[in-house]
Amino acid sequence: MSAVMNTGFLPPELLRIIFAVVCAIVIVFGNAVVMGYLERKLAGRFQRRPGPMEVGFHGILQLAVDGVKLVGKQLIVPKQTDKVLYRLAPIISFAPAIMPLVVIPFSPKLQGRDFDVGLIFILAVVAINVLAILIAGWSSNNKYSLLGAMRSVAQNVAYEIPMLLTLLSVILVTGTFSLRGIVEAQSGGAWFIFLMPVAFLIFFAATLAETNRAPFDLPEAESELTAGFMTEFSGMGFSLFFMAEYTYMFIACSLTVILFLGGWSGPPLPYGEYTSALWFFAKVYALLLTMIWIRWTFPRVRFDQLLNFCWKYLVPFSLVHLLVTAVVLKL
Amino acid sequence: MESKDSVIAAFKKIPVTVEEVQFAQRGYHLEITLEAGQLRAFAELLRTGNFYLSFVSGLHLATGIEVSYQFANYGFPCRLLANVGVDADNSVPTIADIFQGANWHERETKDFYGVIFRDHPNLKPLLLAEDMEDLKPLLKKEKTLKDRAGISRTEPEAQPTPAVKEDA
Amino acid sequence: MKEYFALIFTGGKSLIVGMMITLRELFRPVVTVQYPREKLPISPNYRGHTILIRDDEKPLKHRCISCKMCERECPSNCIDLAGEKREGVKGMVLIKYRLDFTKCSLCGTCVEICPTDALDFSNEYQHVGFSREDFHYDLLAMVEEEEK
Amino acid sequence: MTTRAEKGEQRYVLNMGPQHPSTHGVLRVILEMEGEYVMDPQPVLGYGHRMHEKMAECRSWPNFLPNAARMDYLAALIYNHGYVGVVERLAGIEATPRAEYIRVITSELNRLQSHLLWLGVLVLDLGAFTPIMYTFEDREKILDILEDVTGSRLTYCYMRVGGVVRDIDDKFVERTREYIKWQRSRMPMYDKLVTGNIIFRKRIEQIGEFSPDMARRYGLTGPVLRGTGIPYDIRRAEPYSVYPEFDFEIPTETSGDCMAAYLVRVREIEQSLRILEQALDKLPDGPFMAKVPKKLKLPAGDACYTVESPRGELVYHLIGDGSDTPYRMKIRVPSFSNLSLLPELCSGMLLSDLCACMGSLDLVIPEIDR
Repeated sequence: MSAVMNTGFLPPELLRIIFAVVCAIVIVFGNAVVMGYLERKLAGRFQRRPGPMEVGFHGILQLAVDGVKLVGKQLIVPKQTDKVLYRLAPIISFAPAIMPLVVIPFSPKLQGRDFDVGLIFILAVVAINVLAILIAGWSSNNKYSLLGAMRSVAQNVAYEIPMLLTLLSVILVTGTFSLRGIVEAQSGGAWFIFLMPVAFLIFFAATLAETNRAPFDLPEAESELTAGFMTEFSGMGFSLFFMAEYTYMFIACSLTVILFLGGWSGPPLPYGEYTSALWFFAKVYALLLTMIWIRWTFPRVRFDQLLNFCWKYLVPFSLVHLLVTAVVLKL
Repeated sequence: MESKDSVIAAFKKIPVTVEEVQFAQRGYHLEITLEAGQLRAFAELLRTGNFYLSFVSGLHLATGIEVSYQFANYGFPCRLLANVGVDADNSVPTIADIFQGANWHERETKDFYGVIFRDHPNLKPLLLAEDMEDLKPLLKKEKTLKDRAGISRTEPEAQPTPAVKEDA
Repeated sequence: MKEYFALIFTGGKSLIVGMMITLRELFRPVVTVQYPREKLPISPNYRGHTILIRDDEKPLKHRCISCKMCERECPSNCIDLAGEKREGVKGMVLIKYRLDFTKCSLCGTCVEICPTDALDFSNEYQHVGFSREDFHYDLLAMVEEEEK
Repeated sequence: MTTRAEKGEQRYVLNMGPQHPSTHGVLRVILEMEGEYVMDPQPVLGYGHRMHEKMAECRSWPNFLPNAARMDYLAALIYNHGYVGVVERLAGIEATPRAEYIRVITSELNRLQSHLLWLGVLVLDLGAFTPIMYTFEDREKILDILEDVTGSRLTYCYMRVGGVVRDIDDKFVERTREYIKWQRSRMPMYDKLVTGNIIFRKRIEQIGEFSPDMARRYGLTGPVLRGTGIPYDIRRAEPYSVYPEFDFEIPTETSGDCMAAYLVRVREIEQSLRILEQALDKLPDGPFMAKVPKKLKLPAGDACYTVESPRGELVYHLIGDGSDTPYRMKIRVPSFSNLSLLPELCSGMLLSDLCACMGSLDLVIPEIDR
């Protein structure tokens, strides 16, 4: 990238961005496949059963086969649904999922474009998903989906606040919103998880709720609302939601890694500039596995308990935490 | 109402014929025959004790349809079966407002026997479909009907029960 | 205020304990059996569909004297058998024994009531068919096939 | 506070339809909802109605046995035991002591696998997918043991008038003892994984108030009743078969909510194990089938036989008229009365609590519809 290549009519910077977006898409689909496979295999293993074994060696091709099935399925649009919004919802949910990957610094060299407001950009983009779920719930004209959509709006709005507050305590220390800046601030091995473990826990709980996962998966509560806002979607609509959920999980975990686990920093590797991305992916996938682990252990929280937990426990604690960091910084 | 005898004593107030029955042979303690008019008073009396309604079941006899109510007691073993003859227009007063559990039992008995429970909250079919209202499946045909004597236990000595006693 | 914090610690501890259990279960061997590849041994007393017992001493290779006791006693009358009188042979000869397994409730009345103990349960549990008739088993044909 | 109705907001009707993940069978509950709150749940029955009582009137005594097992497939042996008991009581036939012991042993095993399935399904309704797989692992062990002696795994036809079809051998006894040890070692794990879990406790505690008075008015029986503090268990209140010869406690709770029903059932698993142990120790020898005429004709008269099924009190009321088919057979099913209190219990509750309540009522729908 550094040497000026003869790029014909395209300015090198634009080429770089196009290449980054292509990498982002590859990561999104790769992550969806890997996560889908890991989720089924681990879910099986937790329940003392082997998980998918039929297709390919130990079910490796299971996700590919599922993809073909989902793509092949007929797109059924129920009669009284709002046609335009019904088709738009999955797209609105999945499209913004790719944008944050351009900003995330996988390794010192591997980063699409570093904004100095990278963090705010990611949060803004992730917030669109709430809108998509609301549109999906409203447009599929089904009482269960509407209930699921209402729940997810309240849940995402509620958990945005502790997430931002804990972010602020990190920003207070690093002083910059640029993701690269945050990671460099932790490069000396002083990861923020050691400085503020409580902030890490609060942030991780908030991301769980943001991505509708584990004990907070009320919007698509199987046993009450059949499949929540995704009830009326089948085929590609459902698979877009499915991939969007995994991509948002990936983004949430990578944010946690960048903020608290020191991004790409780790014991040096050959070609450090590029290969330290392995540390980044290792940490992200460790967090993703914990998310899966949590999902297959705990029952679902009731809706009012979910909000109580946020307003009575997470928000006060993150406020106090913010105060404490501010005071400590001043000393 | 702490013991079976106090229960029998309490029944003296509403004149009902109470017959004490051998539990080992019949599976319940008291057999009571009532008129439809006394049913509500009987239920209210039981409501004061520690009784609960076990079931309401119909019975199609030659002499007409009979409804039997079985109550049992949480405190001491006292299971009683009250048989009530149905009034002329095939109806019996409801006890759904005294024992709310009777609501569904009565609806089911109406499904199967067509017994009308007077001023029952909603007497729509419960187990049968709405359009099968007058199916009344458990009513018997003329020739298989028996009267009360036909189904009551004749004394064992008079007619030795065909079953071979286990002679171990 | 006190139970506010107590709840956090007890709650947190119970969450951790729960996760430790699933983690321990994660590394334990798999319990389930991969059905088409591995098959569990079926207990000999398993009640599959009824069959006529093969009995080589008997001329007809089975003991049924087509007395139709089982046909009469079957609660869901799924047995349909026919016998005929052949000269020179004592008693009836069974020519047709059809069992409609779609209606059979495996109650075992026919097996118990048979005077010559000609019936028994098979260990067959993999019933596959595309139409109802696939489950109308012809027990007489099954007994005769056995000898080949 | 002004209710929503006054503010002109309508209630909407949500259909927890015949096919819904948490009704475990074909039950439909019509919910009048205000937002997330269920204002008036009305169960609609009859989707699985097969008119067993009419079938009983047309079938001879031994032929009704497969029906008895198909009313409540989770307690088939207990339903067999009830039917066979009422016929023996009317006919005056005595089953042999060994047969009675075998009946108690198989019924307790049946109760255990029903409670285990209930435990897994309740936690599944609340959102945890893993515990049900562990309870299924335990349950498979019971099904294998019962398959060996009865020949089937779910709907059994094992008991006959006067005894049982096949004797239990030493392999059965030894496998059952092994199972008892295994189950006892598993219970602490369930305690830690489910009972101790803060999320599970918060979803279950103080949900649904079953008061003793409500129990009397609705005819509630079974573990839910014992959760309200009334120690009423047919095996102790009206002992039948050989239950008086075992000593076991009746676990009761006093708080009368879903958590109480949960704790009672979990402790009942331990009690059933204890009964099994004592029954295996005192198993007498002798014939397992009494001499009963092939063509059974019962005298006229009526008889009742009450049995403790995992969901409550099961009563067979049989009226015979001397022929070989009953004149009238009434089957009182516990879940029928247990479910009838749903409208009073769950109005004003959240939707997720309604699922928790229905889970703790341990409903089996074909039993309710008969």
